[in-house]
Amino acid sequence: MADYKPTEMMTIAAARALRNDDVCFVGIGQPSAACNLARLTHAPDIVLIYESGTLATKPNVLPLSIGDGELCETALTTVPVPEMFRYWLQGSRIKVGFLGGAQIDKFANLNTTVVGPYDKPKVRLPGGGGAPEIATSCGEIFIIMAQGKRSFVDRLDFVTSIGHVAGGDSRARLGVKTKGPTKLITDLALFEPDPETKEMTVVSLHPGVTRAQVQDNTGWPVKFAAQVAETPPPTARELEVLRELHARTNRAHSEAA
Amino acid sequence: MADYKPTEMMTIAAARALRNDDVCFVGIGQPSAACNLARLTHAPDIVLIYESGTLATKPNVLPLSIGDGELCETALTTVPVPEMFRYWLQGSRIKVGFLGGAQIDKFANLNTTVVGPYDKPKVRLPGGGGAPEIATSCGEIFIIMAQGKRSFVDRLDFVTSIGHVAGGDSRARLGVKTKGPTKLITDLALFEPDPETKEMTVVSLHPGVTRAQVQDNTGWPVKFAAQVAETPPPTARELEVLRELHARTNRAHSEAA
Amino acid sequence: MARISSLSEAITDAVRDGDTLALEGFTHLIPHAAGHEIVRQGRKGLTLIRMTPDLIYDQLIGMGCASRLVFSWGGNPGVGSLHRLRDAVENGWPQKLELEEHSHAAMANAYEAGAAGLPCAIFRGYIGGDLPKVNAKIKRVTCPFTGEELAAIPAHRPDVAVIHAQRADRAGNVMIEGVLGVQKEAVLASKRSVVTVEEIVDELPERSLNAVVLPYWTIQHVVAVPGGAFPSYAQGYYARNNAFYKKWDDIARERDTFLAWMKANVLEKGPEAFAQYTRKTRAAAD
Amino acid sequence: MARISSLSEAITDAVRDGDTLALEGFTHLIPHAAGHEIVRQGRKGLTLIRMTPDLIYDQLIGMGCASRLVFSWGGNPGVGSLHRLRDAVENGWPQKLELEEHSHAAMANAYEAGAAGLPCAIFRGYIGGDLPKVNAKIKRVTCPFTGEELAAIPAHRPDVAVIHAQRADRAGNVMIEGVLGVQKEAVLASKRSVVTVEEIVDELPERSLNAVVLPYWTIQHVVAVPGGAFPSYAQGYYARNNAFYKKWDDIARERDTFLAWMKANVLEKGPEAFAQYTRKTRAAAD
Repeated sequence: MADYKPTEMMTIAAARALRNDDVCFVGIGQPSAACNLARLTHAPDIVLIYESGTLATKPNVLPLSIGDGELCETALTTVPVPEMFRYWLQGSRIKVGFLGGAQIDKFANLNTTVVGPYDKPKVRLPGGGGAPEIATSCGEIFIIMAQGKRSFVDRLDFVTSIGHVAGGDSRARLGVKTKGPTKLITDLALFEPDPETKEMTVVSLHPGVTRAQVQDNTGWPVKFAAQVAETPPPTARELEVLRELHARTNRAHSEAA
Repeated sequence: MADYKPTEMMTIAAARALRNDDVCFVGIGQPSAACNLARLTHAPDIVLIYESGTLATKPNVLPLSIGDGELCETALTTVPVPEMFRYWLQGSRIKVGFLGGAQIDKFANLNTTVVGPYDKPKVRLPGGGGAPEIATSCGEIFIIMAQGKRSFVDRLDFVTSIGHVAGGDSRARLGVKTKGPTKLITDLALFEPDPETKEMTVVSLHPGVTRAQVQDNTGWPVKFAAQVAETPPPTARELEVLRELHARTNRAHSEAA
Repeated sequence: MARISSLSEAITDAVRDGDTLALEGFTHLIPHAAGHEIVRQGRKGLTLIRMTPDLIYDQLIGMGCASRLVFSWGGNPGVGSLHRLRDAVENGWPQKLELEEHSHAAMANAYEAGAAGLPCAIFRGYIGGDLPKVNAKIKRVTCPFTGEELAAIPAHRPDVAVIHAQRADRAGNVMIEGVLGVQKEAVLASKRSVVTVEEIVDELPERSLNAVVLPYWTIQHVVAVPGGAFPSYAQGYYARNNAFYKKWDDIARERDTFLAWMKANVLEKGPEAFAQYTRKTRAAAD
Repeated sequence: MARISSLSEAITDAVRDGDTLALEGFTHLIPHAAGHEIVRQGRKGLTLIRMTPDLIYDQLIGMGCASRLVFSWGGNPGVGSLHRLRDAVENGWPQKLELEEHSHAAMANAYEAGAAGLPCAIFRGYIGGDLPKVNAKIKRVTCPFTGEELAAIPAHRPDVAVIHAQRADRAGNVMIEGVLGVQKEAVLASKRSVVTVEEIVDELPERSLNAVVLPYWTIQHVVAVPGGAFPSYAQGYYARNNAFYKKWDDIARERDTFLAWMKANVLEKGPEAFAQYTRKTRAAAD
């Protein structure tokens, strides 16, 4: 088995969750790496949409920002941002949306706004961006986040975007018809919502990861599924494509300032 | 003085009312002829917009329809129709709108919907099209209509688009901030609203036209301004440009079916 | 997901009796060939939506396909009346036609809201006129910030949109240029869609980074029907046949001349009859 | 009516102390040179609107030009925090910064409504999260047809919009290509506007019948500032300088390094300093 980093396992596990006929709303960073890895491996026809308006883009290097020229040049076309949010996101034309955040709770609600009180923040984070409506308008949501007790918390300081709210049918009772977070992919494990309670539940541990390790990096008592699988390790091909993608990207982004 | 038809006088009088810095929402037929005549004579920089989305178009021949290819090919650019009605018309970016109709009343309200009752029409007309919002969103409205007792009526069968409503400040009381009809140009005369009552009032008679002729072709007792001018007759240049425009247009529109 | 289909397959699959149907095209790119196929397949009880119903709707109405029309301007542009539309409204021939009448602004906003997945559209309109008295779907909403009363109308959400465009690629991505009308909105607002095109090409031309493209996953059927917009036009392929529009006034004025024309030119023909009208004419073509 | 101006004239005329100002650009075409001129002219008390405040807003905030920020995502994309923004919010340096915080969907809709002359926008959003608890401008409107509760927000109507674009012609018609963002909406929603461009040309290229063009009569000032988007980019002219975005993290982290950089690169320079960054690179340029 090849040697690999936990974040590589995380990206690869996320990529595997994508299907060839998905239409994805892609965020910068891990989601972008996962979506493009999927496109370069098992899902060549996957449709990637970035909120800058680029439809069906096929970047050769990962964008640093959500609107790099690379995205526009390789897109089917680029639409204005109001159209993106009206016709494409709100119009229910996106199957999978990706989110991450500074904090997540056990129902996969997310905080990307502040640490501490809103009016007197300890850390002022960038804010929600597209997340509040991505969370409710996409068919389903995949979340990618590295685990840690400061980010996997019992109680969010601020709910920027909803996951399964307070669990059970509380999301549906808000009138939201989409599925919400169906997968939470971390550097340690893969979580899916319990069918009844909607609590995010470990369904697969990455190779070599123990239940104790997951618990030590989570701020609530972790629930494990009746059957917990072991995530298949990265294949040589997956690692090769991912590393080439990152290498190309790093070369491109460090060209003369 | 050159020999000319009353409809030529009407078109020319309408063209003269336009200024070089106007931005006009142009309808098919007489308004289109008048606007393009203005553009080809004293107002070369006038901006003509057709509701098909063509911005700042400079057609060489008059379009038969509101969206002939000629309009698009000679435009600065062409926008989608929803944008046309949202950003350009509702966005208050049009200074002058042109309207006509099957029936008009003394306050320049217009009917282009039905003759007879709506549910059992004697004549079903094409309908309002853009008129209801053109009438209220453009800075001011010019109306071009040939006079006759069947069209200049005491009471409209249906109010498709408003002019000065019931006169006085009744238009403003509806919350409408634009001026409404400031000119009514007919084949006999030029009308403008009385500053107080807003009743359309004859301010100029076309050469050779009598007050009695105007009254005979109007279904309400016509009001004449204290000073009624005589419309200057068409100049040779105006007639030449207008006739060439119509001749080019007729040649273009009768090409093989 | 777009499928490259024959016109007959596409209409059979997508258009059903009783459907709410939008054949859009604002003067440009009106899907005449697809409309003819609907007539040939004898659809009944359709609700027809369109900003500017013109010849093709005159034909569908005159052939008894439609029971309801949602529209804002129904005429033969620059020529006059639609005689079959008038005959249906004024005399109930060949059947009664119920009208739901709007302004252009309302129709454009209703398509836009449909494409945007909203239940309604709001706009500044319908002030003072009589249309709200005869159309119960025109309501008012109050702006919660300024107190201004705005017009509200339900979004258009047709069962099917049918449009014509210049080109598609083999995956079914459709590119539209020129007078765009509300076609993109109509397709995005509809449950199903049929797009006829002048040609299917290996690669869409690289005209603009912001070209108007309907991606394949927003469309059900793509059908190559060269000339399929005639007597409307396809920018870059052929011009509007204004002479035919004038001629239609005579054809459609009387029931018998109308029926004879429909028999000879629609019922006894197929979509291939349109091919004679196409020819690339201008730069827009590539 | 557009006037071809120098940058200094344009900012002097269009931007006043206390104005509500939108310098827009969604990664692409961010008007950095114009932002620097605002800093040099020492504007105070500005309300800054922007979906994605990034380096240029970090600079305006750090130099004390702004008292209020209306935004949806404030970070250095792909890099991390905006340290000057955080310092203002967390520590009130160099002055307090009031926040009005939205989602992207809300901001995009607010610009769209502003361009459309509406007092408010409605959309399906802000469901279940905490933003409506901290932003009193988020209200609800009920659809009169379905009863669905939709989010409502006031339209953006800035005093001034400042954008950068590829080209203008001599009349002042401005053409934009590539990632379009909300720039067209921002200009149409604003009372006044300044557009800096890479170049002023005799004729806009005939790229598309549906090119994105802001006509001259919707704009106040057009200014040629080659390279004026750096370190953002101008599609067809120069690429985004991602390395500079990374470097900014170090420059802006501490107050003194920030002030030293601003002194050397903004206060002691003029718009001509941007010219070194422009070079036509790609097909889009023609």
